[in-house]
Amino acid sequence: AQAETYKIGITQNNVGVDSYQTTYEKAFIAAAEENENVEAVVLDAGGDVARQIAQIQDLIQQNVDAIIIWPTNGKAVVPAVRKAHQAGIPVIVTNSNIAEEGFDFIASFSGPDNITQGARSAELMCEALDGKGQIVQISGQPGYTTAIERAKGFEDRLPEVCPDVELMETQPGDWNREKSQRVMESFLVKYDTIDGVYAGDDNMGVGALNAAKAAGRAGDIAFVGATNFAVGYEAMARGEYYGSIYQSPVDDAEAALKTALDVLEGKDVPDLNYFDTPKITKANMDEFDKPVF
Amino acid sequence: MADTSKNAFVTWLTRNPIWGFIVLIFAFFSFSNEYFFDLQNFQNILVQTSTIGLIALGMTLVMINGNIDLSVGAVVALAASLAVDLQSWGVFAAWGNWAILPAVAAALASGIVLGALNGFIVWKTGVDAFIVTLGAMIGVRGLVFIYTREESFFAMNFAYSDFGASSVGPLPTLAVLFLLFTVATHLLLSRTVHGRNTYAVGGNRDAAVNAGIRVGPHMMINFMIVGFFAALAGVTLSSQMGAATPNLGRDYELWVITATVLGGTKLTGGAGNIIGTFGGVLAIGILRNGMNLMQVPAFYVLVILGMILIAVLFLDKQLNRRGKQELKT
Amino acid sequence: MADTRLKTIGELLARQGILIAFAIFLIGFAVFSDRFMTPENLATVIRQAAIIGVMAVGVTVVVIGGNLDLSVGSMLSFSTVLVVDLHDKIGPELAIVVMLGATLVLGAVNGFLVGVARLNSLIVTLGMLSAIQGLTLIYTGGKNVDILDQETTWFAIFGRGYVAGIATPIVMFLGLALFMHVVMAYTPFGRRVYAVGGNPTAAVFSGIRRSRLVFSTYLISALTTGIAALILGSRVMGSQNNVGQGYELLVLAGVILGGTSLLGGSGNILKTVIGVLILGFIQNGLLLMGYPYYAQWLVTWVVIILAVWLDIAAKRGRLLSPIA
Amino acid sequence: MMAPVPALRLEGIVKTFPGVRALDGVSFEVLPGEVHALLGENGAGKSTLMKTLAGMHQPNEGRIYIEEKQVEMRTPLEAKAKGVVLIHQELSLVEEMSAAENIYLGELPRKSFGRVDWKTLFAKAGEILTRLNCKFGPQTRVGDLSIANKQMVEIARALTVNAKAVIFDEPTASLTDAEKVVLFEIIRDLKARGVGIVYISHRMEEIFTISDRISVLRDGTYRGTLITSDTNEDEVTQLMIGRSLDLSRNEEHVEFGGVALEVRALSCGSLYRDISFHVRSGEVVGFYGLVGAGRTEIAETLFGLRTPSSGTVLLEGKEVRLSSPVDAIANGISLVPESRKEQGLVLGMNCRDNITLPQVDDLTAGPFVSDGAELAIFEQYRDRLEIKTPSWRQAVKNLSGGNQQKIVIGKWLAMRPNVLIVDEPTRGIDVGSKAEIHNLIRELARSGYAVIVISSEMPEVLHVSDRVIAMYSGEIIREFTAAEVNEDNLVQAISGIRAEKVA
Ligand SMILES: Nc1ncnc2c1ncn2[C@@H]1O[C@H](COP(=O)(O)OP(=O)(O)OP(=O)(O)O)[C@@H](O)[C@H]1O
Ligand SMILES: Nc1ncnc2c1ncn2[C@@H]1O[C@H](COP(=O)(O)OP(=O)(O)OP(=O)(O)O)[C@@H](O)[C@H]1O
Ligand SMILES: [Mg+2]
Ligand SMILES: [Mg+2]
Repeated sequence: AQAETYKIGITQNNVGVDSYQTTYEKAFIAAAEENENVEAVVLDAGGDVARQIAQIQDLIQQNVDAIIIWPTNGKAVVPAVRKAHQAGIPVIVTNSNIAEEGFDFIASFSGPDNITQGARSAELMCEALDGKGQIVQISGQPGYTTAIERAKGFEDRLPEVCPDVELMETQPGDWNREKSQRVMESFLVKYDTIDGVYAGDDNMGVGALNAAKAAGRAGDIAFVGATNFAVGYEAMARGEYYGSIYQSPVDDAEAALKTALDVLEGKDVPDLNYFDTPKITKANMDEFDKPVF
Repeated sequence: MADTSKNAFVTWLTRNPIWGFIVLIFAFFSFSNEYFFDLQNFQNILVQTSTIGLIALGMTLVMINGNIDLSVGAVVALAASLAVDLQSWGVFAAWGNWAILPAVAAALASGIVLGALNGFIVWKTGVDAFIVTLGAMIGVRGLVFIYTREESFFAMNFAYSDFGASSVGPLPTLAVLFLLFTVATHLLLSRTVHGRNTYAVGGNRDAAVNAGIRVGPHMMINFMIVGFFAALAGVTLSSQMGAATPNLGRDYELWVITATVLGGTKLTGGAGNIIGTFGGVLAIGILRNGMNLMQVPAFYVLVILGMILIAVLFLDKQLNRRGKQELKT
Repeated sequence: MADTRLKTIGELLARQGILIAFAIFLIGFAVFSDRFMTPENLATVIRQAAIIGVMAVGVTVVVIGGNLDLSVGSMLSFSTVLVVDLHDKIGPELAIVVMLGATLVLGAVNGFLVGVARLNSLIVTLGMLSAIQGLTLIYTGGKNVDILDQETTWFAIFGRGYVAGIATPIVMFLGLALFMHVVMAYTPFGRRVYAVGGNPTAAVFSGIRRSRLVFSTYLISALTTGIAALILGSRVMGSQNNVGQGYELLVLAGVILGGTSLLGGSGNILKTVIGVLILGFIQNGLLLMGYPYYAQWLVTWVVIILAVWLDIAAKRGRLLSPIA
Repeated sequence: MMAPVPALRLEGIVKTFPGVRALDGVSFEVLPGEVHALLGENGAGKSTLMKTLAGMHQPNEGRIYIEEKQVEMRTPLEAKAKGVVLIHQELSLVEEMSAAENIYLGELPRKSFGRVDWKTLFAKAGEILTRLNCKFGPQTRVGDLSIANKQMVEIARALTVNAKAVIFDEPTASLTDAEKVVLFEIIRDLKARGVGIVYISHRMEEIFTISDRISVLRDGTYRGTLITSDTNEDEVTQLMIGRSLDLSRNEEHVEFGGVALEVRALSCGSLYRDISFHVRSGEVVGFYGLVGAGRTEIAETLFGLRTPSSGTVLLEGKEVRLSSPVDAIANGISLVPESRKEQGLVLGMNCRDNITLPQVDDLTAGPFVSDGAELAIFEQYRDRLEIKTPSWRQAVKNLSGGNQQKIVIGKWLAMRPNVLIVDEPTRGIDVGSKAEIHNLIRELARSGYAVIVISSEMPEVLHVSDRVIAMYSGEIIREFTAAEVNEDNLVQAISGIRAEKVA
């Protein structure tokens, strides 16, 4: 039988803010275009929860077949998701999950596990410092799920794997390389010994690296990030950057679309559809393509 | 007679070009998008604009006063967090749905108190409202993060978000609330002594002082009003979402000011009205909704919105220029 | 008539309220953190403040001329992205020229709309804020841009280099501020900007080409934003599409902290420098003291208001405002 | 006969501003039912004294009595409550509000819920406006009113309370003769009801028409009080400025040069039509007419601020295009504009910079403005026009009204123009300076400038002009030589009675 055409709406978190999201969007559109049974409605919430909720309303209004949502905030979107659920539209959450309270209303989650990512970064840090040292953390923008989860995963795991590594201070770098560079400059003034820096993503990590290099202290410090960026990958190749977490936006986007189609076609899908985000260091970087962002 | 009423209408329209513009984009979206012209969608537009709209009502008063309030976005976040979090407190456990009431009351009170604080500082120190509220914009956001410990809150009680999604007759409750407050603020501004004094204080502060109007307390009241509206917007927004996040309301101040100025309120004070502000809010709401429905890519939405803002202003200027007899200054 | 040439010390101090506020903050931080007053830290703060500072120099001119420029934040994003992206494609020299040219074009659009078409500067520049942000995203498709060869490019001089032992951003910031101060305080052009900001109608009646003048103030703020983009791009060696987001308000805060009136017609570039530095030192000082970010925000709230309050209280000679 | 209790009495008032001792122990009283004129040069302290009375300034020393009871006036409202109303020299109105609201500003009648009682408001305001013979209704937006009508709204305010004393600070500066008549009726009416009136003006003829007594201030000190019926202009002037003035009309004969400015069939929409005239160098041409006759608009056109719909302008025989003030200035035209606050001054700027503003480009040493050159110009015109200011650094907004006007005049004289146009040049200027300005205008003319004087004051026009052009409603009605012109035919010409056009 001829497969019917599905109209799938997606509301993304904040496309302009970083390359990951942009690449994700491109990959999603490409995947949707490749599949002639899919008509995609691609929206961007611009980081604003309220706008995302309005977009969900608009999508319900348009009576799409399925909604994919990249939550700007895991808790705040729950009622809107519930509304879509009540309207009989299956909701697939992508990239970062919504709060537990909303699990009843979604068909599936597809994406990376940020808590695990944070934990893996802690393990990397541990490795890099041989289990002993003083470190600082530069976290993502306060109040955003990814930032919170990665920090939590890192902070919970660190004392488990190496109790002798001391996290001295955490300040937000707002996913912004320049801001992170500024924060690191102040850290460098403040602390005579810094053995490691954990940054919520490589973009910020490279900012911290910039600051340390300018102060001539980069050699003493191990940099660990997350979401491996091209600049992080290169710095790793040069041996300036210890490690990161490899996460491909293309995998992320394709997994989301596939999950949505599986749901629409009535296949059985797991509630939590994590795709793997492995550790990447100089030692194993050859196994990975250089990120395109 | 008919002729003069028609002329009066034309004059009114040239003085409030925003309404002409609304008709224009309304027609445009109705013809170019199948989902736009639909009662449900109109309700969506009203609900979606109600957040910015409520704040803009208060902002109109403050701006007519010759002041400005940049802290509204942060107040939205604070009030939303309070409203959502407090209703789940243990002390209200036995209250059932009624727990929403003290939570909302506390949220609204926080807005009024912060407004009073802004107003009091402006009054007593004489520091420009721009600086006072710019400080508050940063500081109140700090309060939000302290209170929420960076967490988002989620209303366990779906009655709260059901209220946000409920209807009064054919209209969504939030839209009705917005319309009611629009009318109330319009009456306040045009019919009451306080409202009239708002124009006096902004139009000519010396004259107001000389006439014995107590400018300081007067301005403080208007700051409290905008604080109240920002808090109310936080409450309605959080009831739409059934949740609150500490980053809620970022950039709102800019959009509120934009809508208010589009509606004809002068930054220098002394001029403006609620009907115009309502138009300004609606214009932005329709544009956003229409472009969403038409799936204009996000990047282009920014460019188009920016250009349209300027175009409306340009139109206004063209319509209201007195022609050749104007002095070339 | 009394001779006012005999200025009392009190009067002199009254004019410099903001300096007093500045000194108080510096002393306060020095007491609480022993790292604060080190030359190393002071240099770091000024270097960090340079980006906002350079922009604030230009925006001060716009504000003295009686207008606002809120578009500088997204203009900074645009210019940084452009110069960084072009750096690897056409080489640093051409990239800089193209970037400055494009930035000036944006400034000219602002200038035309506000100066010649006489549209409300707040809305025009808010509109431009949005439009330029979109433009940047369209240009990059939303991707970050990076300079690959960070180690050898001479472009590093703007953000990372040193001139006679002083960090280039500091030299550029203070040099530009000094230059602009001289222009505003001692040249006919500066005088005309004050006149147009103070009373545009009277300025036209005095034979000043108001449209052209306002236009040129926007060119200046675009130029300084372009220069800030050089520093930023070179410092980071890469750029996101939203690097400048929110800078417009920080820049304006610095300008107003420096005592420039939003009504136009008054203001002082050197005091803008102080205003910007106060903001920079607050951030840095609180970070050194180890406050969490939200506490920093609270303190910023208090300090901004206190600084301006001190400044105007000194000017009017009494603490509380005379508003009834 | 027992001396009546003064409605108002001031004793030993001292008021200082930074660098200025504006009032130095002034005493002053007003009896009920008297019109007490207050005279003095610009900056003598008249407005300051009255503001002290009305609660807008707090005196450093001195006492205020109302009906011999000592009072304090902490705010304008308190003063009003105690029966003292000040009608400001500078308009103090809210443009966006209706006339009625402005009249009752701060005391709008209320209904329940803080609502404005519009009916009462409009009724009461309407009544007062009718009493003032005003042609506009209480609902008119003040921004839409002419300056004269705005003044009437100010005056109407005084009639809302049961005032014991009403102070008029230069109320007639922008009124037409007809409006002036109405104002005087109001003053007589108030007087008849036992209200004490303080009347400040620089126009002698008004003082002698309306006042009962005259007090004189000079440099912030009290100089004495005269009974109006027992004195004359000369004596008052003596007291004010320490010398007497020659206020005769212009009868000297000068040889004029060639035609400096010629205007041919100039029209500008509905503002004025078919205007032709010429001015020779060395000649002063007066433009007389009612407010709204189109004189200012002609001046603005000549200064490049308006685009004429047809007609030509020739300077020294050559046709010129004047499309902006820049052009006009380059062609040697100066305009002292009608409204000093809006058009003439940058109020927040200091005195020196205001004066040098149009020529700041030429006062340079290298790329910089030359301090010395600027100061030299400032000092030259400060001395020549006797501008009273504590220093060149003083912001012009802190100068007295008359001194502000002198700054504007100084600014344009300093341009050494070929054609000088002055629009209402002596509005708010004291008699001494007025004479000085008149002399200056004549002196300038004699040294070869062509001068156009636009004025609504007949004595001024008669005094300075070699030729008078009378305008009515956008057209030139008649031209007079100095020999022909007199008050009667001038009045006749501008009242719209079409007289034979004299070429
Ligand atoms: N009838 C009019 N109504 C409103 N604005 C006008 C009118 N005529 C001209 N203008 C505006 O006023 C400006 C005149 O301003 P100004 O005198 O400062 O000249 P300018 O434009 O700077 O001169 P130039 O372009 O030659 O340098 C014109 O540029 C135009 O934008
Ligand atoms: N706010 C002020 N700050 C400083 N000086 C002031 C202020 N107000 C008035 N003065 C000064 O006080 C003196 C008296 O001014 P005032 O306005 O009383 O004069 P006036 O007699 O009303 O003059 P005019 O006839 O020109 O109106 C002037 O020298 C003026 O410069
Ligand atoms: Mg006076
Ligand atoms: Mg006139």
